[in-house]
Amino acid sequence: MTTTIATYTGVYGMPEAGSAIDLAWLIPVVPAVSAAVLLLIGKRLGRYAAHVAILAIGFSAVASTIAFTELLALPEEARSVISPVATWLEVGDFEVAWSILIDPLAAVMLLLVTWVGLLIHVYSIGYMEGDERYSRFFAYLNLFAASMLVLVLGDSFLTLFVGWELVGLSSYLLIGFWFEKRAYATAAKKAFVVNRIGDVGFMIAMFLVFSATGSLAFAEVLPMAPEIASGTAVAIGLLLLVAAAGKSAQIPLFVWLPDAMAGPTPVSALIHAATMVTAGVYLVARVSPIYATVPGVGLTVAWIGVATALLAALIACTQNDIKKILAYSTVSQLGYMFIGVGLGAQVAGVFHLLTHGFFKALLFLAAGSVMHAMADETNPWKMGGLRKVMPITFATSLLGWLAIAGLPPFSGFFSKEEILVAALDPPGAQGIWVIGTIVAGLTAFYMSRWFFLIFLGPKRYEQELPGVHPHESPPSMTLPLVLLAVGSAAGGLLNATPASLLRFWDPETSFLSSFLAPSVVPYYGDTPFIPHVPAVAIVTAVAVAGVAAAWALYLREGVDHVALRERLGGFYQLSYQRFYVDELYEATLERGGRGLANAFTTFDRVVVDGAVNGIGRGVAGLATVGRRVQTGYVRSYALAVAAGTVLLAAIFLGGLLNGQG
Amino acid sequence: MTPLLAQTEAASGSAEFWVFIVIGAVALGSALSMVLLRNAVHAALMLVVNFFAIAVLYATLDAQFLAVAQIIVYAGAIVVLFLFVLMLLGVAGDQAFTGRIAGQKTTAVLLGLALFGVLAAGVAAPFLGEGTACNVPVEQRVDAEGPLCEGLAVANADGNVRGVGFLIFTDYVWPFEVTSVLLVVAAIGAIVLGKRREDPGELTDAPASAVPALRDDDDDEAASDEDAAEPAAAGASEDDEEGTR
Amino acid sequence: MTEIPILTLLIVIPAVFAGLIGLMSAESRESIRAVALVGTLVTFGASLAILPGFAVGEPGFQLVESAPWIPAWGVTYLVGVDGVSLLLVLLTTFIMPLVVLAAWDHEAGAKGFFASLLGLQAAMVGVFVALDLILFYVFFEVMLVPMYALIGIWGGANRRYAAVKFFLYTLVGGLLMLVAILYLYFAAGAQSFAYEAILGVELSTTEQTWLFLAFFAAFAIKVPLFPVHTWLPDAHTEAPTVGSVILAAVLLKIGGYGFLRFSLPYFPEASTTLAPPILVLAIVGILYGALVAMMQSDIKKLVAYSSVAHLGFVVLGIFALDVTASAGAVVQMVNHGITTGALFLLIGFMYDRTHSRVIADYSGLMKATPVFGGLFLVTAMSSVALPGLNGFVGEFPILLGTFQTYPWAAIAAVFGVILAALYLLWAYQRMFHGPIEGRAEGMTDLNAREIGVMAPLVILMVAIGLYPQPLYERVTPTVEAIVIGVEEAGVATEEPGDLSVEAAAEEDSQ
Amino acid sequence: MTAMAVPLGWYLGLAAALFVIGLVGVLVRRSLIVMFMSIELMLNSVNLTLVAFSRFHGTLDGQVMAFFVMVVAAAEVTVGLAIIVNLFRLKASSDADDVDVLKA
Repeated sequence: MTTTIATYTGVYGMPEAGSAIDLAWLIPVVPAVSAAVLLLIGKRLGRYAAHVAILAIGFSAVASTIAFTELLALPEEARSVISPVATWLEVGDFEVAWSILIDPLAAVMLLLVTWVGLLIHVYSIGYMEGDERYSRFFAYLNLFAASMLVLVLGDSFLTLFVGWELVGLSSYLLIGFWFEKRAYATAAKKAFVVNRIGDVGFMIAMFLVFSATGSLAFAEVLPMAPEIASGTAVAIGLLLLVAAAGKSAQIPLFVWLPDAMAGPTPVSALIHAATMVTAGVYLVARVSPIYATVPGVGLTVAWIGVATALLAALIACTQNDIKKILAYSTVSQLGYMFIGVGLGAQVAGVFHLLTHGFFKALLFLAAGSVMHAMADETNPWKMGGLRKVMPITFATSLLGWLAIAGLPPFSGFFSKEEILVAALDPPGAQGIWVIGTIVAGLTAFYMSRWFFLIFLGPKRYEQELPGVHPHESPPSMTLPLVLLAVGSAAGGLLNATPASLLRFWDPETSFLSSFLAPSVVPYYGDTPFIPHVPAVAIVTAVAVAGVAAAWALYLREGVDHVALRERLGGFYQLSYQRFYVDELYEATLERGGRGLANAFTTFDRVVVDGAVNGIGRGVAGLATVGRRVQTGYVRSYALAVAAGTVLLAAIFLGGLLNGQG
Repeated sequence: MTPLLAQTEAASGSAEFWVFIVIGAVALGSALSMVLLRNAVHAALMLVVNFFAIAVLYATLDAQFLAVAQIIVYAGAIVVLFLFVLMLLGVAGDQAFTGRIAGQKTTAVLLGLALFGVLAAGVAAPFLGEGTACNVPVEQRVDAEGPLCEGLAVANADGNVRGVGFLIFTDYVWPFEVTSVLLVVAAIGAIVLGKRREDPGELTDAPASAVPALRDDDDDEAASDEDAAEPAAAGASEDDEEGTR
Repeated sequence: MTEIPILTLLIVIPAVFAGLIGLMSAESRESIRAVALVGTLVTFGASLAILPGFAVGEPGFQLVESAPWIPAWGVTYLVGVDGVSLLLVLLTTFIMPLVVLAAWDHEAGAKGFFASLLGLQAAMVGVFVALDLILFYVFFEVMLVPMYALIGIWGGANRRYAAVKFFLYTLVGGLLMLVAILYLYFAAGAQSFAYEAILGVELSTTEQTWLFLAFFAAFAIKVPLFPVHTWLPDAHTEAPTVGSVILAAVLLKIGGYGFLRFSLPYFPEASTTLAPPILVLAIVGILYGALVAMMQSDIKKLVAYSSVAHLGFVVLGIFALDVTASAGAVVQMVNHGITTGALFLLIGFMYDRTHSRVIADYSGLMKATPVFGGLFLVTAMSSVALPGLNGFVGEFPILLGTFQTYPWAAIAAVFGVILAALYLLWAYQRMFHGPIEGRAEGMTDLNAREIGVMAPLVILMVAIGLYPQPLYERVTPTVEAIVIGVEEAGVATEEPGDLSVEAAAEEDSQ
Repeated sequence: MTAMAVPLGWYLGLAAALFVIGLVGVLVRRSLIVMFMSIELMLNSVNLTLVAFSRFHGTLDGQVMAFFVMVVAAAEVTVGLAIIVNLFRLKASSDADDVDVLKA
């Protein structure tokens, strides 16, 4: 039985003048302006560049919070507000304007982006200290924040798309920030191009939406969603899935995220954990009315999500790079969010998005702090026993680890359970619940491996190595860690009912569900929790088992890892080599593309140009034939004259004869 | 029967016919032999015979003035000039027929035959001379009032020369004057061309020695023809680049 | 404003200044280039003076000036502008001062060089404003001479081959067009060559098709469309920087302009029936151009092939016979002028310093010359049609509009967007990223003059990207009149698989 | 003399034959002088036709024409032979095929 809470009203009101919502267009503009300023005169600001950037993002954070409170004050059904700023494109019957849409979904995303962004800006002061392009880093961070805010506040597919591509640009700039190393530059290009492939899906979807509804603005398109022909709706849904897969690194297009670790760690934390990668999830949630009309497509989204989650989790178990492990973990957790939004449990998806934002950013920053202390060492096998040396990082990472492992009462448990519970009812989704549970176990395993190898266990690093002076990071780095740790721990309360932790899912009372209701269309409905207590128990048990397995393997002495690897043999290699996905793409797309390009280039040079020059040579050839007639001998000329005479005589005579005859 | 055949039986009786047949054959024979004889001098002599034959034909055609003119101008002057040049250049030697241009001979002969075919068809055409008095069978040429086709009788009434002279100095006086100018120009031209160049070097690319003693033997200019190109007279190959091109 | 023959002034001023330079002594290089700069600035000023007099919503021709030229044949000196040609004229007069500034240090034969530049400008403006077919044809051919000189005399290594190829290609196209013009002249009763006089003439479909193909030959070569494009890479690699900028910014637009001005209005049925094959050619141009660009080792050739791809989008927009697409096509023509012009200017600055255009010779330019790297990135992003910059506001309406009438064409073309990102970023990465090596060592960053040249272009890129309305307001009425003209006259273009639920107001009654 | 004992056609036929022989002579023989003679022969055959027509028409115009032809022929021969002599000076041969300077 599916119960829908507050139905999707599709009513979009106007903000009253002067309110924070009305001035909401400043939220993205201020960081954009500050980015421009930093780019132009950043060098002269030196250290103060960071402060300018932090001020800008701080303003956006405060403004977002005020807007959030104002939105809360509004009555529940009037919470979708559009404030137009200026017309942008008006061509023939196609018309799009720059305007801001603030509704519960956008407000929640605003808070995540701005506050996590602020924390990471602060964190970057310490992390990026001494970098020769210090000011440019903060300029790019602000540019990213501005783009993400444009994406979140976009009121139409097109304005969202503008943010979508600008976010791709800023991630290109940030991944390739240390472009001196060719590998990092290639990673940046790879990210941009793979995003671009997703964007093509987005554009075609926009064409379909426009030709079906005559407009691209959400306010007009979403209420008309049920009227769109189902064939078109399916196409739009799938194409948007391609777009989301490109941006949120799902199965076919996830290859760029692990390479994106080439960027500085704060970038990985902000962009590749908390904000940008969640854009795909936000998009699917935002367009839920369209997905509601074709649940089948939602199921495909969910299956893509769970498949990605499983694949990424398997790969993460054997990686020997603390950032790569986190990267694959992000891909995996994004898979979870896709399950949520795919199965119509958008609230669960967004909830996991928020909690993931907290604990994944925390883990990345912790990894950054560890690398900062260990001269950018990323191999966990060269660390260990950092518990005593870096207490704050250890404590905060502990909370982060518990949250992501999905152990109660931390935030990860609540959000992951909600998603898995949502997978119980919809037809054909039970399989997803099973795989989801396995992935939960795997997640617990590799995250515990990550945590144990770095912080617990024997010291596996030499003291005297140059630059290796494990010590606690400066307060500017540890303060964000602590705040994020609080978020990871308490995040669960966002959607937990105050009544009792066990009955923690009561749609009416839990804060997030009721708050997000007006802007999403949950088509499979949120089933009450009670009948699923056993399911939740199983998942938690599997998670605990994962932790235990990691403990057994990595903390107990005398475990011969080398022998273990032989026994695992093929599986180990398969997972370690990332299922050879990169090599597959390399062989097919790159080599194929390059081959085709070469073929066309030679075709162009040989055939097309050949034809042109051929004509030239042809005419020249004709000339030489003509030349040969001039033999130079007077008698051959005489012969020609004679032949002419005979011809003329014949013609003349013929004329006379049949004239007379 | 075509008019042509009709005319032959009718005319066979008269003396003119026999003259025509004999002289015609002589003319053709001499023409053919002129073309075929290897030795240029023999050819020239054959030409003379041809001219005489034609002169006789003029006479039979009541063109006595022309007949005489023919003998004086053509046979007398032009052929003699030919012989003179032949002797001067000493090229009377029999020349090989094989020209350098492939297929020239056969095409030439074919073309000749084709042309003859066309002309003959034209000449034999029935309409030629239709309706004029002379083109009828002999017996119809004389009717009641007297001979219709009186040929040149009237024109030559007081002699062919007087008739021709009268005509020249009345209707054709302008062409007459122009041709006289032409003759003068031709003469001057021949003299200029014939004159010896001051510096034969830059003109001739044949070695001075190869040029026969054309020059006046009194001036001994040193024909310092430095670029002693190989003698051009030798059968140069088809596409050889001539001397100082 | 119409008393002052402003359009004629736009043609005459550059010509007069060219003559002036012609009279000056060859040594005084400084004064020559100063006169050239003044000439181009005065023309630009005059062209801005058109704007107030130009009624925005008006689709027809404005500021029309006419004077008898060869009355015997009915040839009149007739000039006028409408929404489309206004933009292109402004683009020409806007680019020229920047071009002269960019060629500031040009030594060899400065007198001839700057004189040809100004002569070229006069001819280019002439082409866009001419409303008499013969006048148009004259300017169309006259324009070749200075361009031929620019490439042929001041060009690169085998400039002669490139110059001759460019000249012959366009000439052949032009001649075919001339035949068609004459046929039209006689079909319209041999009174006059004026644009309107010939507009209403009745033509059978076969006549239309043949005439359309003749005009198509001339304009397809100019665009350049796929099979006849090979002159462009040669012309660009051999042309001096300035020649390339003008070639890319203005000369390539004459093809697109010609389609909109002559092909569509004169031969509606032929345009409608022949649209699908031309769309296929455009798509091939887009994908083929991009793929071939990827493999180029010479950055200028890469940008030349990218022009083939970009203008493939323009032709796609024009022959989609949809108002949004065609308006987008016109704006994209202007954008391409700005963006590719800027790219060539940057390559020119680089070439002035290191005399090499081979991508592999450079590495780490972003570190060695940050300003140059930054500007190149912004221009590259505009070329790759990143939203927020001018490339996008041109390309998106084209694709959107094309999707309404020929969905298959739009879907096929949209993949060009990926290839565009691929080849440009790959080149950018090889030249700008990585450690400083090869010719990047010791390369000085852009000086004030060069930044001064680039500044207006970059500002324009961002301004058009954020607020393109001033352009669209003027273009849409004219383009709408043309497209609706084609639809009404042509066989009703049936809606291929119309997806719209409520009629997407295709034939909104204007 | 009886008028036209021999029909006009025959004279024309003879002239045609002579003309053709002259033509072939020009084309076949390599010696310039023989070629020249063949040209003279061709001219004569034309004269013969003129005279034949003159009698046929009963007017003397034909003969005057023939006369002028003769004059021109004379002029032509003088200049022609002068050229041949010059040519010989140049090439030491009077063979037409040696003169191919104009070969393209």
